Amino acid sequence: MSTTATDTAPATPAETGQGSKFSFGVLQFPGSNSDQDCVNAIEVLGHEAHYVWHKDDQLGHLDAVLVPGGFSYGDYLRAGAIARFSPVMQSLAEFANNGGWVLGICNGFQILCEAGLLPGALIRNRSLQFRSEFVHLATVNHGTPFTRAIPEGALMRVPVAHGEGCYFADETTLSEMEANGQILWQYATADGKVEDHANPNGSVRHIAGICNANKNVAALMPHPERACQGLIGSDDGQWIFRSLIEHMSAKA
Amino acid sequence: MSEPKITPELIRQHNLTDEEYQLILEQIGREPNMTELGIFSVMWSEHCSYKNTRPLLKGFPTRTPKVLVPAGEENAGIIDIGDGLAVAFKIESHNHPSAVEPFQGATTGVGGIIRDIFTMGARPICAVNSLRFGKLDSAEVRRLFRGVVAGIGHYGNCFGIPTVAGEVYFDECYEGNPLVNAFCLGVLRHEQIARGAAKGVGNPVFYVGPATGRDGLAGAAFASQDLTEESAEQQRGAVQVGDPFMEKLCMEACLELLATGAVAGIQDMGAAGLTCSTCETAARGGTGIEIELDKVPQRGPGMSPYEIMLSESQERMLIIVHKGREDEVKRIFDKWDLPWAEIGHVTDTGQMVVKHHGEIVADLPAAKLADEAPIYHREAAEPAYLKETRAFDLNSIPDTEDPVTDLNALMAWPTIASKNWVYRQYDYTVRNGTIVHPGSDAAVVRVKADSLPLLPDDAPNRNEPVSEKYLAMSVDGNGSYVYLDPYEGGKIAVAEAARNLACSGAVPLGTTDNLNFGNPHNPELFWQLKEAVRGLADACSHFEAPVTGGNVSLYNQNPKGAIDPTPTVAMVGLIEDPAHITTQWFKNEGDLILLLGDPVDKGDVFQGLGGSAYLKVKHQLKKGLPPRCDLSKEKSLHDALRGWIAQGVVHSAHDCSEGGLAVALAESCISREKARHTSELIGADIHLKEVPGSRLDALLFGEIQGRIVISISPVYLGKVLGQAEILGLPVEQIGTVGGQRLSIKVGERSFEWGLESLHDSWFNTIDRMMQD
Amino acid sequence: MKAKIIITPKKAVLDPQGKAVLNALEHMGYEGVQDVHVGRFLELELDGDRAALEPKIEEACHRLLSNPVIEDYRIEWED
Amino acid sequence: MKAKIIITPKKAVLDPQGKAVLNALEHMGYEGVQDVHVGRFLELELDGDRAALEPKIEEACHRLLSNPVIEDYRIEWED
Ligand SMILES: Nc1ncnc2c1ncn2[C@@H]1O[C@H](COP(=O)(O)OP(=O)(O)O)[C@@H](O)[C@H]1O
Ligand SMILES: [Mg+2]
Repeated sequence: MSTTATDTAPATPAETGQGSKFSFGVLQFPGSNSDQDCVNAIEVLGHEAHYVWHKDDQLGHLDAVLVPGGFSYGDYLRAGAIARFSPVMQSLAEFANNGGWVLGICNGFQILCEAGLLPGALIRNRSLQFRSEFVHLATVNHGTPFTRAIPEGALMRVPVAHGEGCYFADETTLSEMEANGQILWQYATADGKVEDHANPNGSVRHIAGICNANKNVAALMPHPERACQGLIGSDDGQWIFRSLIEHMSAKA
Repeated sequence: MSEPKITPELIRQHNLTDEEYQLILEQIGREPNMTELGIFSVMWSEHCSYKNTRPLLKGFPTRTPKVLVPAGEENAGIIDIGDGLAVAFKIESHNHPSAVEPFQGATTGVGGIIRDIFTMGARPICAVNSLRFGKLDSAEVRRLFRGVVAGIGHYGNCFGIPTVAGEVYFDECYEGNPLVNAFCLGVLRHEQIARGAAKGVGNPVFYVGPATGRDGLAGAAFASQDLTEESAEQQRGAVQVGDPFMEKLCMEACLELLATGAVAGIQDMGAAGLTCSTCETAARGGTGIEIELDKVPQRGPGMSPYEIMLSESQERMLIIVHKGREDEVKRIFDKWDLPWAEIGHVTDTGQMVVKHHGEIVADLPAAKLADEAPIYHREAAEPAYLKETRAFDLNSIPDTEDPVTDLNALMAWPTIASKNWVYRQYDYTVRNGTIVHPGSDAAVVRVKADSLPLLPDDAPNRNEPVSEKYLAMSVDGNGSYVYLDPYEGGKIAVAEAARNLACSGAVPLGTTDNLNFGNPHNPELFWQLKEAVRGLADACSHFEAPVTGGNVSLYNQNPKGAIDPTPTVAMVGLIEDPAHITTQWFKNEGDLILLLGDPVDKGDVFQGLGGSAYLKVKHQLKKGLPPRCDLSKEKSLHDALRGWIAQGVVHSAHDCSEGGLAVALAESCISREKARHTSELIGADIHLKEVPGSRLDALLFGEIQGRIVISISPVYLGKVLGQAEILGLPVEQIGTVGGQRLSIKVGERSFEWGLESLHDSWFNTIDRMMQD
Repeated sequence: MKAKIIITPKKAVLDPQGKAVLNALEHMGYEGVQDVHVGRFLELELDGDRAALEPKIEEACHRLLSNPVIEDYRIEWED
Repeated sequence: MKAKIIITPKKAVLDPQGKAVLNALEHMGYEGVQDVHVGRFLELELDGDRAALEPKIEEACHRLLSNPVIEDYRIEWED
């Protein structure tokens, strides 16, 4: 029962006839720290990125929104727990419900789960330590706006940097997600095997990233935005942003 | 709430001598009250006044045309990196707090040094750390190690600064007294340099950041009974807890405020918090300052003036604002939801005046407090132990019979083993600037437009493109060498840092150092300090790497005695062209391996074994003469290497340090980490000539200085050897890259190591030891 | 008045901290410990009418203080 | 038998977590909350003689489970 995102995804502002340069919003919470990296990545790809302050509530003019990594509100209580109540998150829920494209990265993933825009939750790494290292990502479903440009079978080498990246959802939810093609990326070894050894945090089913049932909201723990230039170690992360741009162009 | 009477006992508890107390009486012409005594005691502590080390530090080279702000003038020195850009960097210790509470001690150490950097108006872009612990087989040492690393990680990760390099040594001399030195580097435009001076009489003084609590009061070693009614525990003060989230906001707000031009002066509240920041800014501004403590945000009720003035609560800043522009402070700090308070103003009296409940509780001459602390020329005497360690005869130990086992043991020795257990807990990719990650000789980061602090909205250069810059950094300091020969050891610490930079392709810009030593009242320990500083100074001059600042941490001892004298040296260098960035691992099958520098010292074939890792691991000895350091040879070696790198010849460069040539070769084969559990291993076939009179252990594991292993494409061999001959540099082809083994032939003898097992013992030893 | 809130991981959720503490205790020779669960403890100092506060604090627990996907909570009141 | 251990930051020690939760509750419009302290909760499932276990668990709290430099703990027993 797999449908491609292009069939199901509702209209976005990009459809209303903007040029081919897309405008990305990058949310800024107190404690966000990969916000600059997101802007940097989008600019490397030749598109526009704008910061959106957590007290703002205007997102309508944007083509897509990135929820960046960091430690919003110090990650006190639970990662992402406090950020989800900021004004911009109310608007983001609306934006997403209207079919806007949203990509959460690291802390952004945690926030989107806390906000209920994505299923499941992220808990402490099983090592109980922060993990900073490059990992390989295998793409599970190539048929979404976030994965369509990723070459079939290609592994992406991208860094992780998190202390609470262990994805959890109950079995029922997981089966549903699997059936819907909502599991987008899994941790893999250098030769593409999805197995425990490759998993930096203990996530169930080695999940690194997922999307919602509508396939317009996705998130992952690794940092594709920190892997968009060979000079800093890898440009594999570009594939995710390219997917979205390609998808938005096709819709435009 | 009456203040206690000043008694000799109280004076002693404040670590002030009778002479110092007399000097206080002379300076202020009356008896100080309790608060004033506290203020003097912290301002005249070694930490703030450098009273024991100032005369020594004068020997450091501090100026070159590139130095924009020299050492000692502000919170950190600043160096020009061209195109209107500059870097601010500094190292600082948090040894004692980390011994008490490793996690919080380390976090607050990182927080403190980051504040020093953004106080200069710079945006911090990376952090580095230098750590020393006792031996890892002790559970207590593991607890400290685990806590410190987690703390450094926590602060940097949350703040959002990549921790890109560092070093860790384990030696029993650090048992009970770990060293935690944290370094931070920031970047800014020349016109963005901020000053910590209270300028402009009448200008308001703001306090920004979280409320003041009784944090860190224990440092003042004070226990008076009737100061407050609180519990004894609270009087002693609480361990400082770092809040990286708060500091991140504080930095963003400060940089935003600095961009408005409303700031006349800015100073962080570090050691001795409000005391130090008020009197230092007044002293620098040639002004006075008056503050009202009732306006200072306080975490609990009933804090005394003494406590408020001496609190070391973290993440607080003092900002002097041009009169009439107060609203900008309020607007920006409200935007970031940060507490602020206007607590006083700049005066023309030269006095630091502190009021509480309408009464003056301190009225002291600011400049005298800040700049006229007593200076001591301590007595120095060559330590007696040196006679014995120097007399050690290497002939008394047999040569190695089993280099295969010995190299395995060295690779698995925690000081040499990979520190991935450490840096995998540090976010080193945030800010999209890290080009060479931890794991090579030096880290390399780039400076790009978003590395810089904000510009004012109307700045003419606001939309000008920024040309990317590449900075390399390394921190080094082998305490055993310094213990065995403080002067040579000091030189080597600097030479090794410079060599690591050269291996990455960088030219040194400047140095910052942390002097971790024992009690300066002990003439032998002071001699160590004096000699080491002389060595550091000579070497820094030689490499044209001026000292831009640093930190002194004395009284590092455990019940068994002082730590090995440990200056840690962090050096920063510049790489002009990203194509020149070089890493330490072998890359291509068929590349030739060259050794730059002599395999052994022909004059003294044992040289390099004294003080070596090999001697410690195999013979449990910390003895002998450590290696000599020939500064001019080193310098020409680095210059030549950079020349070859610039010509595009060099595929890898790795210096020989702990463990000597064999360890350097092994690391070049196995240290390339591609991803989690994915290292790239590549073999090497080495053939070394036997040196007459030399021994195998000296050749393989000796640590003589000035040696670098490089790999090049075969087509360049003639070119390199030819140029080396012209330069008079010893360079030899010693092997080729390739295969799945490391094989070393020495004359007729041949030794082999499988890469998998070499890698396993090097890469996983610390991880395995920490699994408990 | 105080509300003491104890938040624990749901049974089905991995509790690596509990495991780590259990191992450490065993390692250090403490016997008799069968299992360990690690959670969070929050103490709220409150002012006002308890009857009015109770439903609010319940709500806060559900919305903010705990994450129902992975955690259970319980509240103890103290005057 | 269960030992429930509640570990809280010492009074004089900064509790940034508590502050953050307090601010969040205020922002969300929950009134009447004066202060928040955030600590840890441990539940030990035990087997054996309580009198013998008590001093051991006390010791474990001091040595391992809490950090006496910055935290206080208390133990509640349940049969
Ligand atoms: N505490 C640490 N934090 C970050 N990186 C570290 C730490 N300790 C060691 N490293 C990294 O591991 C590598 C090897 O360190 P070291 O053995 O000290 O190198 P060298 O002998 O060349 O100075 C370097 O890249 C260094 O930056
Ligand atoms: Mg090196």
